Amino acid sequence: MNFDFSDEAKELGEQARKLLAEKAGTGPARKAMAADAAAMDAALWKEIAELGWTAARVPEAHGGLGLTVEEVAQLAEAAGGSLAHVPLVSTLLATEALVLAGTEAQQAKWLPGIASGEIIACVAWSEPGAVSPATVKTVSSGSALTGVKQPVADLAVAHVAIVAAAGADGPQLYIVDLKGAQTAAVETVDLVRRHGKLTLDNTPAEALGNAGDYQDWLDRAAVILAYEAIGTAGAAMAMTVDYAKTRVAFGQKIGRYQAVKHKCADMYIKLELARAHALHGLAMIGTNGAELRQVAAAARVASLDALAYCAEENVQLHGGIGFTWESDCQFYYRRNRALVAALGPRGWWADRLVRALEQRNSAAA
Amino acid sequence: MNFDFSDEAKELGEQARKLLAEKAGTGPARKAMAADAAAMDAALWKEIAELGWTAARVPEAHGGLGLTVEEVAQLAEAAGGSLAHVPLVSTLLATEALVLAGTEAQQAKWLPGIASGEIIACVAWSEPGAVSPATVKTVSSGSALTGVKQPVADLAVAHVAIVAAAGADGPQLYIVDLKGAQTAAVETVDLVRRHGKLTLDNTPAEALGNAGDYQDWLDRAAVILAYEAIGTAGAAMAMTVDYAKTRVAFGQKIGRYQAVKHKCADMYIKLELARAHALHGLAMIGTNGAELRQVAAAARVASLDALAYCAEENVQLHGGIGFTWESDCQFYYRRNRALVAALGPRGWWADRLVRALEQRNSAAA
Amino acid sequence: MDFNDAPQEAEFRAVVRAWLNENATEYRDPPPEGMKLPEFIARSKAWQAKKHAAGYTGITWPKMFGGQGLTPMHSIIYGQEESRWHVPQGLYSIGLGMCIPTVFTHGNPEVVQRYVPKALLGEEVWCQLFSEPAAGSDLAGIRTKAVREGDEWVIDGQKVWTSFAHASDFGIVVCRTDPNMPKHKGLTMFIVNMKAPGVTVKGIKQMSGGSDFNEVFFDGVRVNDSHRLGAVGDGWKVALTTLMHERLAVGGKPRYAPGYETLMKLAKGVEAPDGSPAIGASDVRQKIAQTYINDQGIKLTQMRALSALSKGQVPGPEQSISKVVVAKTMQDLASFALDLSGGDGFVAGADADPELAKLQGSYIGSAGLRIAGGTDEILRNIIAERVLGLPGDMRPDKDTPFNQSVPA
Amino acid sequence: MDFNDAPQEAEFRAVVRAWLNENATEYRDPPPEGMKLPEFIARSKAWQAKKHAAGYTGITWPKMFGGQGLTPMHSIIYGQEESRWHVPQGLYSIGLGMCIPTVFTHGNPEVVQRYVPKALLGEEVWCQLFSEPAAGSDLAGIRTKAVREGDEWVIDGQKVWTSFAHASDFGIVVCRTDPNMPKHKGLTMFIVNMKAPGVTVKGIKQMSGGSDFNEVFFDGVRVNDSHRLGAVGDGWKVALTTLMHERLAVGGKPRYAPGYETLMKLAKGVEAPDGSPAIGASDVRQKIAQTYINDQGIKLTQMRALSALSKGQVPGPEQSISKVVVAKTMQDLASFALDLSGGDGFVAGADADPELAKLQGSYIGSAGLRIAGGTDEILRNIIAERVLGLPGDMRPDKDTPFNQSVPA
Repeated sequence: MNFDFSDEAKELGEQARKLLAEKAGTGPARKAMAADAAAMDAALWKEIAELGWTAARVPEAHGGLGLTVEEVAQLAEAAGGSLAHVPLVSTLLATEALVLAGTEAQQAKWLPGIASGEIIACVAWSEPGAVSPATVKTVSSGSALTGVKQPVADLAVAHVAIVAAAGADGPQLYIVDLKGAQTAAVETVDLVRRHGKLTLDNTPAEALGNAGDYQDWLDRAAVILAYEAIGTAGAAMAMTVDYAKTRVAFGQKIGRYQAVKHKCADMYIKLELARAHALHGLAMIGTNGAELRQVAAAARVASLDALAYCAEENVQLHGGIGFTWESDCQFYYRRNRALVAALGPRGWWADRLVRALEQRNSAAA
Repeated sequence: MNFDFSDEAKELGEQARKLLAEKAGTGPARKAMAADAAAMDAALWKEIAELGWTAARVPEAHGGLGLTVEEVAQLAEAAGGSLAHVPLVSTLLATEALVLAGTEAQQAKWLPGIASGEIIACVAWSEPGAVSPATVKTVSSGSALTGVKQPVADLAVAHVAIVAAAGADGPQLYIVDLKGAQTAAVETVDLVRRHGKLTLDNTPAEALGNAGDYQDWLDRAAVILAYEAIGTAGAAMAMTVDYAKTRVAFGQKIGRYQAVKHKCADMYIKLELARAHALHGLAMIGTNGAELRQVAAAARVASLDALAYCAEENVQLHGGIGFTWESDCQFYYRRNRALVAALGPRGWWADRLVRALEQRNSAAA
Repeated sequence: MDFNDAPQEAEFRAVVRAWLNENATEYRDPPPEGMKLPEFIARSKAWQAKKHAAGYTGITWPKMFGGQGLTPMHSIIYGQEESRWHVPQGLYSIGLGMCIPTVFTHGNPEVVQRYVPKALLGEEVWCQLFSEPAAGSDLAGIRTKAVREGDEWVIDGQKVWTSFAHASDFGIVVCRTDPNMPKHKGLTMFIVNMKAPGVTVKGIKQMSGGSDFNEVFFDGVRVNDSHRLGAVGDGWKVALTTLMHERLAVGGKPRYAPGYETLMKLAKGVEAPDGSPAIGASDVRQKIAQTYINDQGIKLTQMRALSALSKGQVPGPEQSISKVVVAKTMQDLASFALDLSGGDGFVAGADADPELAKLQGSYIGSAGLRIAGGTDEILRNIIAERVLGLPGDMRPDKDTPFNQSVPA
Repeated sequence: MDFNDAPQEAEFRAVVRAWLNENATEYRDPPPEGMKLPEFIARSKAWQAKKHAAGYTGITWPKMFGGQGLTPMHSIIYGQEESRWHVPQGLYSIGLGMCIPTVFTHGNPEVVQRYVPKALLGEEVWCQLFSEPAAGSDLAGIRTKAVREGDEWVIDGQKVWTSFAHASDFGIVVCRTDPNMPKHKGLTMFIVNMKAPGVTVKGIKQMSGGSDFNEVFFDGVRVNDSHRLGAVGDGWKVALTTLMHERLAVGGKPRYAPGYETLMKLAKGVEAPDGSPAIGASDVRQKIAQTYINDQGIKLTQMRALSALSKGQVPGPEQSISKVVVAKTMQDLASFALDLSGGDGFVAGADADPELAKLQGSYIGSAGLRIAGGTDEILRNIIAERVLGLPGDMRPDKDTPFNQSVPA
């Protein structure tokens, strides 16, 4: 039995956590929160690209390292834990779509630039009025799209967007070159990560795979984003635990009180459940396992549950100080909402999980 | 503002709690649990009847005291708290149906006997395959019913059953004289209160009101049963609190630990929410308030939540001893399931609550 | 059983209503957004003076302190009627609700004479200076010290979470006057002039972006011993009487916070996973029901308390559940509703749907509400200990001299 | 990443499987219901002897104690394969899993020689006598005393929650030998003959109606000092090594407990409030999803631990979450499913639908599972303290002589 990350993936994760502990974290996040701050930390992005993180998942034929989704997961977790102000997860999600469904020509066009860090990519499935990735009102004329995509993470710094729009067999993905595209910033609850609005008005676009590929990409995106959420939730838990070990009330460290202690234990429990399903997701992606649909949904739901709980109770267990602007609690509390919005809510994914179980049952019958 | 029980109702409740603390409680419940025990405590029933509890709600014209539903609620709570092995709540529920919807002749036929305690009544809405009071497969030929009713509380000792069956405009109530009826005992999770199966095979029956009356009776039954559940939940909470004040672990009373203390607080919170809605239900019944539908459903849901939580955590906070046969915890744990079954589950009632809110909204629009 | 006023209550309500109809007309509409503090203070003072002239201030206070000597029910009825108007609110609630009752209970006659009438009239604004960075839930952990010098006390230290400190003329402050005593025993309460040299007020920005509280720094601030409230070393007891008033004040759902109706409305316009309107989805319906049960249950619980007051009885302990239920229900509802709205629930500010923006405010605000005026954890302790009679947590520092206490 | 055996694991599995195919044929079907204890013991002894002869007992034990000297992975693989058959299980799990390792770790050579081989062969059955009525979660609160008389110790007191006490030949028992020492320091561990004069075993009937545990009374029971395990006063340390083995054993969902599949099946046959099949109702679907996430999450977490074992590493702390998740998930699922079934979920015994009867058993059994082997509360303490490094609860009696301890 070998249900664990490869040593290579662990090593890359170690490297990523180390660098981001130094160059990212809540201090830089606070600077990024300023209204006039840049939409990304360009120096950090350069360093990341030089270290080959954006190249990790790109096939060697296209200038990448040809690594597995395990490395991607390690990077996403490190990014989530450090709140790094770079479009890393967006680019990894887009890369996954290109690797999964791109034609040779599409891969050749975009992946080398992504690998080198010169091309930043984002994903744009969300639309006003859409509550889940199942709802897509943007239409395609074959070679152009019309519709509005919002909120799109990292749109302001991206060169290319992977866009969900209606296709012949249901929603599917398209590639949109953002050169000259009509974009605008949108305010969100997360004051650190920048989001935008992409207005498509007969904008040239190329189909990326088919409707089935979109569904498969959603599974992979759910697993990668589960790792980002696990990273963020883990950081919120660590912040709580640190505080509970030092803050004193009524003559003892608050970590001695069971109300505090058991909430910390519940954070850990939720995180470990999320880790179990997310790792299962990686195993299924790695082996093209038939259970990926249900496993990815479980990872998504469990990671959102862990993040919401850790983010909310982190504020709570800090007491008054945790509710101040100066406290770092708000970063996790706000990012929680960003990661819900990043791929649609708990309820939709829980339903998708049950649909997958039903399909497996009826296939078995 | 006078949102409280009348002094008269409180006085009757006081009397009831006092008598039942002496004559009922977990000791007699344990005796009643024996397979060969009687299906009710006949001596206690006689005393109850003599004290006029069964007459409370019966109009004076029919030999009763003509009291309000507030007195009924006080009696139901006392019965629930003491686990009294008598068909009191069943009879009160049936009485409410007769008072609400009975013709003068029907009332004259049944209520005097109920008031004197000579006639025991039960209610039979539940059927195999029915999950809520909305589902009724028993059919009516006008003057006779055919179908199976199960589980029916106190059927073995009852003389008359108020039965739900299909009517012209949907399910409605009927009166079935149980003399010669085909009944059998059924085992249930609750080992104290006896339940039965009533097989109706073209059995003579008289319509009791119409389909609207059935719905109105459900509201009233929900409020009365909310009080029974509040009584039972309150007894479970009291048992937990008592234990937490005396049991010692790791050198201190377990009630000092926040894990224990906060569960007790949550029991109290859930109970007070249930009390608030149940009292609101009484106010609406008393004033024929239009909001009764939503209020009764809220009382039902809140009281079931309180009971489940108190019953389950009572076992939990007792630790190993709480899981033994000798412990009294099991009475509340098992009765919890009986009171869910008594009028259909939480989910159905929560839905009914929202339907009532929607109807109010659309009426207001 | 009914929700109606008793006859004498109805009469009082009618009088109040008539007076408000006559005198509150300028407060028919909400005030313009973004009002500056000086204007808010000016409006508050004007309204307080008007109320005072008509006899609607200090409704429950003894007449000898300028009050009306009426019952809590009268005060509540006045408040209910006033809340139908957009009169300025908040500036005096802590001063008149908590500080001044402490002053007239524990102050000497000169001090009462000097401060109470002007406070009641609204001429002087008061704040309460209890919490400190290391003394939040554990209020007796106060470190701000007051050292006696002749007839005066010299105060040094820092307070925090002080509402309206920047608008206040005076405050009541608890200080440690004897660090050799156990923590609850070496405290003393004083009246302090907020404009005195050495007092510095600094706003605290909250996670929500708002700034409802302040830090207050004391640097050699001098207070005459005549401004002491209660005996030296009795500060904890005095503070408890002040806090009793707070517990009553902190309670129900904030007036404009989204409730079950918000979710009902929202769920008609968004899709469930199967594409149908979410209002038909049973998980949404269960959430609506639970929110109704919690919020409405608290309202009804408060009515139970009012009914007791109305009968001249002391309300039961049931209202102690209010805040712990309301705050978490707000957070859960907001989280659920924002989830349900997908990306639209995340888009904020000028780009947001106003209903969703309110829910975002509620999601963030509820995190603060779960803490302010007693955390969920402290409130559960209070319910378990005061209502159910369970024993208190272990308090290893209870009997140790404050300056020798080493945290466990 | 995969769930496959490493090559040497696959090889061992193949050998085991072949041996079982050859030797376990009579255990192809479940045993007849209501088997009596003597028959269960006879069947258990026969199977243990067969295993022993084939070298499948004491798989991880050192060879010098009759074990096979293999890895935990070998033991787990054997267990996985054996669990595909209905061989008798349980009689030796505490004896060989917990008692005998304590005996060979702490016993003198004669004692090891006398007891270990017969236990391994299955000829003698062992039980563990730790818990007492006043020492459950707080195991060091033991009151059963052992007083030295020459070469012997005389034991008086009561133990509780002892599995298979009625079937056991010997037990290991922790006794208080010095009440003047603080609670953890005055304890000593002994081997006791369960057939000795003065030992009385009494079954405990559970809420479920079953009787899996016993009370054991000691009335002047004599034990030779040679049967002491570890030094006098070291009983707590010795017990901790025994309990380490328990933590590993208590974990996953009971083999036949209902899970998310049960709810999926059930929900197809019952109605949602709108009359459609409940499987389409989103609250039901959310519950299915949550149950899948919890139960499957624990299985996967255990696989993470197995993977570490398979690589010869020490598993991480993550498996400590197992029981607390599994037991509450069982209770919640059973409660939800029984609710969903209306009156049918309440009808029991011969009148019940078999699936619903199983859910009823699960509803009741889960209440016990949330307690046995560490309550939810104790397990959360363990996770917070041992995994996250939070400080322990206040322990006022930790350093007090046991006989002078007054509960706070």
